Amino acid sequence: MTASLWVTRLIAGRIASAVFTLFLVSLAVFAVSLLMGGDAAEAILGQSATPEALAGLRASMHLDQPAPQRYLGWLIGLLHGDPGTSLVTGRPIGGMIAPRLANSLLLAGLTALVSVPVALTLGILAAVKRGGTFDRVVGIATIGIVSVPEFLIATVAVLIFAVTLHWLPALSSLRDVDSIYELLRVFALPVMSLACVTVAQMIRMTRAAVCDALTSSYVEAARLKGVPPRRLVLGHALPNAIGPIANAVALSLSALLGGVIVIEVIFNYPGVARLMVDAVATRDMPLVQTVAMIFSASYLVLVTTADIVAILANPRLRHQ
Amino acid sequence: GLPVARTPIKGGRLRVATATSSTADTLDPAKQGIATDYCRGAMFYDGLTVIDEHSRPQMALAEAIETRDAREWTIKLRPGVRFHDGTALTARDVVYSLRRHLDPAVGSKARVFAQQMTEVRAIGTDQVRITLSGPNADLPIILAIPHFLIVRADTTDFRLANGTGPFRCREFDPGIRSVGVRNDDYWGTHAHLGEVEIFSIADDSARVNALMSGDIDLINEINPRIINQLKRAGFGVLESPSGGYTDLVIRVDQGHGRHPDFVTAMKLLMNRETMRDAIFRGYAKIANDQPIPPSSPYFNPTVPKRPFDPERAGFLFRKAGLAGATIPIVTSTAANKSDDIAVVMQDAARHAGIKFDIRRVPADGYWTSSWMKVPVGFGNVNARPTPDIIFTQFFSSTAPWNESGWKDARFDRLLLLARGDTDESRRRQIYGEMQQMVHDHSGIGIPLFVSSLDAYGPKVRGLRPMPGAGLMGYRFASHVWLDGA
Amino acid sequence: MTALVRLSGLQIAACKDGGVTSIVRDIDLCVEAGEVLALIGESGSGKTTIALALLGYARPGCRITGGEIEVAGHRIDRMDEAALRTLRGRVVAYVAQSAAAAFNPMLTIMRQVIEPALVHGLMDRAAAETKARGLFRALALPDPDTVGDRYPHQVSGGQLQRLMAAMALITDPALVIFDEPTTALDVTTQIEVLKAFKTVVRDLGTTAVYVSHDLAVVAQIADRICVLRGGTVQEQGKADQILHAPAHAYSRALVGAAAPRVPAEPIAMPPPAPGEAPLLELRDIVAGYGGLDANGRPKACILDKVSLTIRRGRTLGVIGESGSGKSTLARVVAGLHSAAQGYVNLNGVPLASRIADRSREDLRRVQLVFQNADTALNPAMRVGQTVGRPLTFFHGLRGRTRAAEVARLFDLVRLPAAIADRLPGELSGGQKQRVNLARALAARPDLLLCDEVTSALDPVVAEAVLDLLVDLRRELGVAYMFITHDIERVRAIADDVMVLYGGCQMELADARALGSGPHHPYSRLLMASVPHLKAGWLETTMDPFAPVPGQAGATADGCRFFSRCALAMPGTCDLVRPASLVADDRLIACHRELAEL
Amino acid sequence: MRRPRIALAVGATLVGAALLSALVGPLLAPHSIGAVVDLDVFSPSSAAFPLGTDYLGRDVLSRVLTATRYTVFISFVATMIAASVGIFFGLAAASGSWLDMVLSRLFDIVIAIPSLMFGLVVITSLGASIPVLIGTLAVVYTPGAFRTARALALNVAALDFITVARSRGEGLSYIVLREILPNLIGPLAADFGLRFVFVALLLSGLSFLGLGVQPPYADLGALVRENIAGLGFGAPAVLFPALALASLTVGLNLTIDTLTGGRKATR
Ligand SMILES: Nc1ncnc2c1ncn2[C@@H]1O[C@H](COP(=O)(O)OP(=O)(O)OP(=O)(O)O)[C@@H](O)[C@H]1O
Ligand SMILES: Nc1ncnc2c1ncn2[C@@H]1O[C@H](COP(=O)(O)OP(=O)(O)OP(=O)(O)O)[C@@H](O)[C@H]1O
Ligand SMILES: [Mg+2]
Ligand SMILES: [Mg+2]
Repeated sequence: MTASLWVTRLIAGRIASAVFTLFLVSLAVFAVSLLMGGDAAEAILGQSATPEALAGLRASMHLDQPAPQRYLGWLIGLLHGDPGTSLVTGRPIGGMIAPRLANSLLLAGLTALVSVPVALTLGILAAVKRGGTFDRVVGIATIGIVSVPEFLIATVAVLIFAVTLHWLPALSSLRDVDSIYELLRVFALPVMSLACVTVAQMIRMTRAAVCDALTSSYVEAARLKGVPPRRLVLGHALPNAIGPIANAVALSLSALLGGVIVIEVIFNYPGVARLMVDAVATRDMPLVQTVAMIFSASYLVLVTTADIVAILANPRLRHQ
Repeated sequence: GLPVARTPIKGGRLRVATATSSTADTLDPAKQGIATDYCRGAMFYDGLTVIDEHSRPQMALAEAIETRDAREWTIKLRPGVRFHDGTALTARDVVYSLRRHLDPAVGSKARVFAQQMTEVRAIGTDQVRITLSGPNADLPIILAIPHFLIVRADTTDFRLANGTGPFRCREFDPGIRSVGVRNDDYWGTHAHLGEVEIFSIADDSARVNALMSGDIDLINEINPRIINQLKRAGFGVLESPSGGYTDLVIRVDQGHGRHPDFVTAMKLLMNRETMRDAIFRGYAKIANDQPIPPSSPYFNPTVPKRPFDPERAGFLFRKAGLAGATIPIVTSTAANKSDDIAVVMQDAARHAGIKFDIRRVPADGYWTSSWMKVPVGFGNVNARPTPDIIFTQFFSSTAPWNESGWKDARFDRLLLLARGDTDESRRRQIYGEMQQMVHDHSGIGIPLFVSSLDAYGPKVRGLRPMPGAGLMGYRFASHVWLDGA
Repeated sequence: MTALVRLSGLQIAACKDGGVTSIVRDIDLCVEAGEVLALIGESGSGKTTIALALLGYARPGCRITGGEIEVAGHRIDRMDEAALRTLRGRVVAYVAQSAAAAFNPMLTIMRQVIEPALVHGLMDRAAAETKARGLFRALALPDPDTVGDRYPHQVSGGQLQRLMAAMALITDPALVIFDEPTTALDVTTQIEVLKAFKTVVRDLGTTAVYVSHDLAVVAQIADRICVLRGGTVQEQGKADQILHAPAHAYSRALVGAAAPRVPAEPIAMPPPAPGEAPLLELRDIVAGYGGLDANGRPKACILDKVSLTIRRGRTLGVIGESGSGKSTLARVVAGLHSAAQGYVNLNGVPLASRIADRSREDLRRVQLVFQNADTALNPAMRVGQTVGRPLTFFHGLRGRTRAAEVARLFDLVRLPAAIADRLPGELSGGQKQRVNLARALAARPDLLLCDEVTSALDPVVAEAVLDLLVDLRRELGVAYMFITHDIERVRAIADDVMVLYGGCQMELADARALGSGPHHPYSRLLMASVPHLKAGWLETTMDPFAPVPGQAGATADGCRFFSRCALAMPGTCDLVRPASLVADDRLIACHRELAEL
Repeated sequence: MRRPRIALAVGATLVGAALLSALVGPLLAPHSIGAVVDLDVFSPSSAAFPLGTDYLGRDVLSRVLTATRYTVFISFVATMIAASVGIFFGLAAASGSWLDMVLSRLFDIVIAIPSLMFGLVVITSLGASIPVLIGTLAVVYTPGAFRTARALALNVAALDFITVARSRGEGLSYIVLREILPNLIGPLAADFGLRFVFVALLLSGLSFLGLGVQPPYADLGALVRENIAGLGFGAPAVLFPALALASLTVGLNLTIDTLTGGRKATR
């Protein structure tokens, strides 16, 4: 079998398994949503739910259909690219999600743009100076930062940069952005807060991967060739750490898409995480399911991408 | 000093952040449920009547409302009113707007009120006849509740609002934001503001920080602890004393609540002063386990104040055979500050020889799965414009939200009597007696009437407290202006 | 002539847990320009440590604590890291023990080979690449123009070792250090690599330090030999003198271990009862990796119709070069790998092909002993525990009885009982291999599958382990399948020998008959490849890999050895699989007549 | 070497202080944890209230002392469960292909179910109690531990001594627990340290949802959260719980790092 065909097969296999997982996830999410108790009708009526009002509203939302039928309807729609309409707003779900997803991707993308280089630089430096003061300081600082709750980091940042200094806006509404400068101003605080959360883990994992590579015998051999330290790290150790680093970055980024609810709330940023919370609160199940699918799809896309990067970066796998 | 604008300035854009909003945000008056919805409703729609600062109904889209027996009402519509799309307001629109609440598929929150209206009928294009199932002198006030805002006939799509209100809806994105622009063809007093943007920031401190950083102009539901800080920094605080309360709900039809001594003892455990000072920092009025606030004309001052008396409570618990027992109490952030109220009571309970086991449950689903279902829990009631409404909804035997399950035939009779009576002094007397009954017998403990607290930026002018709710009873947009300075 | 390399009073110590232990003491050495000095000694004697000191390098945890190091006029012991960097790879170059580990798997070979020239700014890329290709040619590497574009895993171990030498030589260093460059290779590959090294060293006039534990190898290449033991020099002298008239007792032991072994006395076993099935019988085993094709053969077919029998208490030696399928054979028997075709009988009863389907009793009877004791012992488990586990697992022993049995086993493999509390990391290579053996014996097996159990050991220790195996066989009556690429070892221990090439059985013969009578051409090649303890042997022996001119590859159905066979008959051998010629004590798969072989 | 010893001393001191406070802290608390003792709120440090008072006028010192017990105890047990389950299955997955397939899918699904939904389901079906809380935290963090352990074990599972054990016919649990696990103690301990941090933080997140420690008690993260309004005027009520949490987690990780000889892979 030719190398490229083999790699194509390998990658196709990964993708197929991701798609299968996605299907299982849809089943699981639906099952969990049944267990959750309450439905959209109850959520809409809230304090004013009376039995006959409930029954009427349920009928009008087709909530009186049996669960498997609702699931199948939703799944078939999804396969045709139509996730259906929201029970609560009556709007098409695709249209509700699309702009929010774009927002979330923008925020996650900017955060990645900031945190990945920072994390890689610090992680690599710590690995190079492992055991030294710099390494220890980075190690303690990263643990210190992750153990501060993110809402505290975000609030402190707002208090300093928005309330006291008036340098940056406290909110990150997207509408008034018309220049790169504005964009930077608007995103500075949320990106900084998010980066604090993600950077720590990436630093630790990068450091571990580079450390592994640096203690290998090919690095020792390169050192005995007279290769200078910088080249030793960048030219010899780093290529071998790409796989684990890609994995670390993927995991951190997937956390960014799904786990930023606090940041979205504090900076009033309209992303998918808030949509998800809303959808769960209002028991808007088609919306919940679709957003959950997007979360797990993005998780799987990232993890699978990391796998594929690792495969492509490794000549051993590339030219089996 | 700085020149202070005495006369309102036209134009400008006001940015408002409320505490809650979600994809369930709606422009359908029937479905409105949170402050953000009510604010939007008040901007884009009008009701037939509106409640003024003395809790009296004033005519809005109705020019006159007449009745002889408080049962059959004739409403004459104001001429020359136009919807935002340019069509004229007719009786058909009013009939549609009132009758749609009866359709369960609409999911109206005012269905119980609409069900009183056995007939709603257009008489020509400018008159509507409403027939009630029984006499109710409060109909003009009922018509003022936000769910009865008037929409154009046959409207089913509420993606944008087509009302008659002082603002037109330019943008509405549920859970994100809405924008209203001034309606220059408005039939009544024109608003000052050119534009209002409403969105929400759920996090309390983020909301305050956004205000203090100058990003927004007006916020609601502020934490009373930061009022001094806000004032020092030059921000305004609007306190609106209201009849809203968070109440301890003891089911008298199940568990320990069946024992009247237990109920009384629980009420005696409420250290109302501490609650007022510690939890609300003074921005609340002490209440007396009945729902009519002192600001109401029907308030009965002769009901004896219930003291904080852990000793007597302890005696009553022992009498009920509960010495040393552990009482589970369900709280939730859904019932505003119920956690803190429960904690303060919990501390007092130790002195009464009883243990409270506080079970905090998620706000999500609280109203359907916990409220009125657990033996001891909490409820949260917004101010209601009339005693009739609050007694009907929360205390009569057939009330949909009879929180404590307390039923009293005499109370029900008195309610009907007062409702059909147009004589104010007789009503005051009847309502007074009903307050005493609730205080004595129902399973509801009302510690405090809580003030709404809003805060606003240095440029915002024209805010004043209105009864019932903060943000000027949700109608700030029609009154506020921005100082151009 | 002045010495190019001078070591005097070299001391190197390891710092561990606060304590300092001396690794190497009072080393005085010198190497003249153009001379090859061999450092020889058992594993752990400090050879690598001294070699690295010549680069001014001490492995992490170790420190050069005293002495003078001078190379080409540079006082290495006085230089700082930056100065050393300009020296390493340019003045002194190093060829590591395991080239497979020393090449970065992510970079192409050419990039790594020319790197020393580039980092020292000696030439530009194009010039370096041209020079590298010249070296590839000089080192007799196949495809010298394109081999540089491959990645390390795409070339064989022997080729990598030569590529590593090219990398060392590209800067024309004053001194090259070869650290056991052939130890990890099989005999045929070893010859090839040795030849290439010798040619280059001679042609370039390179000064070299050659580290090895194999005297026979050293005899081919060294001018002078230095014998080390326990971190001190035992004896130094001209190669001839050490090889033929060793003065020190340890040197004599080394020379003795390298001499050809007398075949073991055959062990008298009771003759098999009539009708008694052989202990192990394999019939037409086909095994490999990847899915099966339409004919039920694996995509990568590693074993092709292999049949053998081992009787109770007998030893079958399996030999063949690397990749010939020896380990796969052992794995099939052990149930770690399922055969695609054929069957395995134990005592005449078919064995299930997978472990999960085998009875515990069947598992007990067949025990596998791995080649590399380093990886075969759990580094986190005390060795007493390791040996005790089969006792519990198969025989239900616990507590004191188990401890007693463990002590007996340690005694059996000549290990002190006190060792039971140690972790594998605290044992020497030979000790580890004995533990490995003790664990297999603990099961009280009928058959031991020994997969290259002595390859990783130095000759003195390997001798001891072999002796032990012979003793055990006599004492316990176990049967062995003894897998190795070293034909000398097989001769010493086996009753029968099977020669594998490319997964096909080339010859099956009585061990004592090896070296006399007809043999398969491949068997002859193997026997000829064993280095002799005699200078100049390398020059006289044939090149095992040189394809016979004009002979291309065979078809899939042809003889696997076709392209390397001097006796091949094109038109027959490349097209048809040979049948076995049967003589009284041997089976030979060849198209030639017995008389021709 | 001197530095690791200092690090170990600092780490052990911090962990020791947290443990001590978890064990006897509530006994040392000068005030009852739920009692409103100050008319003012968010008051600064004073002789009567060394760490000031909180948003209701309760003594912060008493609350921090008690909260430490919950954070330490709950996070530790939950992390322990998550780590044990995740590690066992991670190691098991690394030694069997179909098992790997099944377990990987299963844990992918657990990751995919939004934790908000999951939390709600748990509360509605099981109610809120400390065992349920611990279980929930454990479930949320098991997949991560699984992934880490699996990645680490894949390297070990390929080694010969595992093959030796398998060829002996050893069962899965012996191979996982006795052969693979002891070789991964270092990196797994480092992973445990980091996971402990995440668990401690999620704990406060869940208490927001109603699943957490029930009033008047709280965990450290919840103390930070409920007093966040005091941040604007630097109230000790928000600073000290945050500090206590950070020093606990930093101390734990410092100890683990130095004991296991440096931070190795935490993949
Ligand atoms: N980092 C270290 N810390 C402590 N001891 C070490 C270290 N590295 C090597 N040693 C010890 O130093 C001694 C010499 O090791 P060295 O590698 O030089 O031996 P060698 O002769 O090259 O052996 P081999 O033939 O196995 O390669 C050995 O006993 C070894 O255990
Ligand atoms: N898992 C595997 N997948 C594919 N091919 C394999 C696998 N394991 C081994 N092989 C191939 O099978 C062939 C025979 O391998 P085996 O390990 O049996 O050889 P060997 O004779 O033991 O060699 P050595 O002396 O190097 O140990 C080799 O070419 C090897 O590359
Ligand atoms: Mg060595
Ligand atoms: Mg092998």
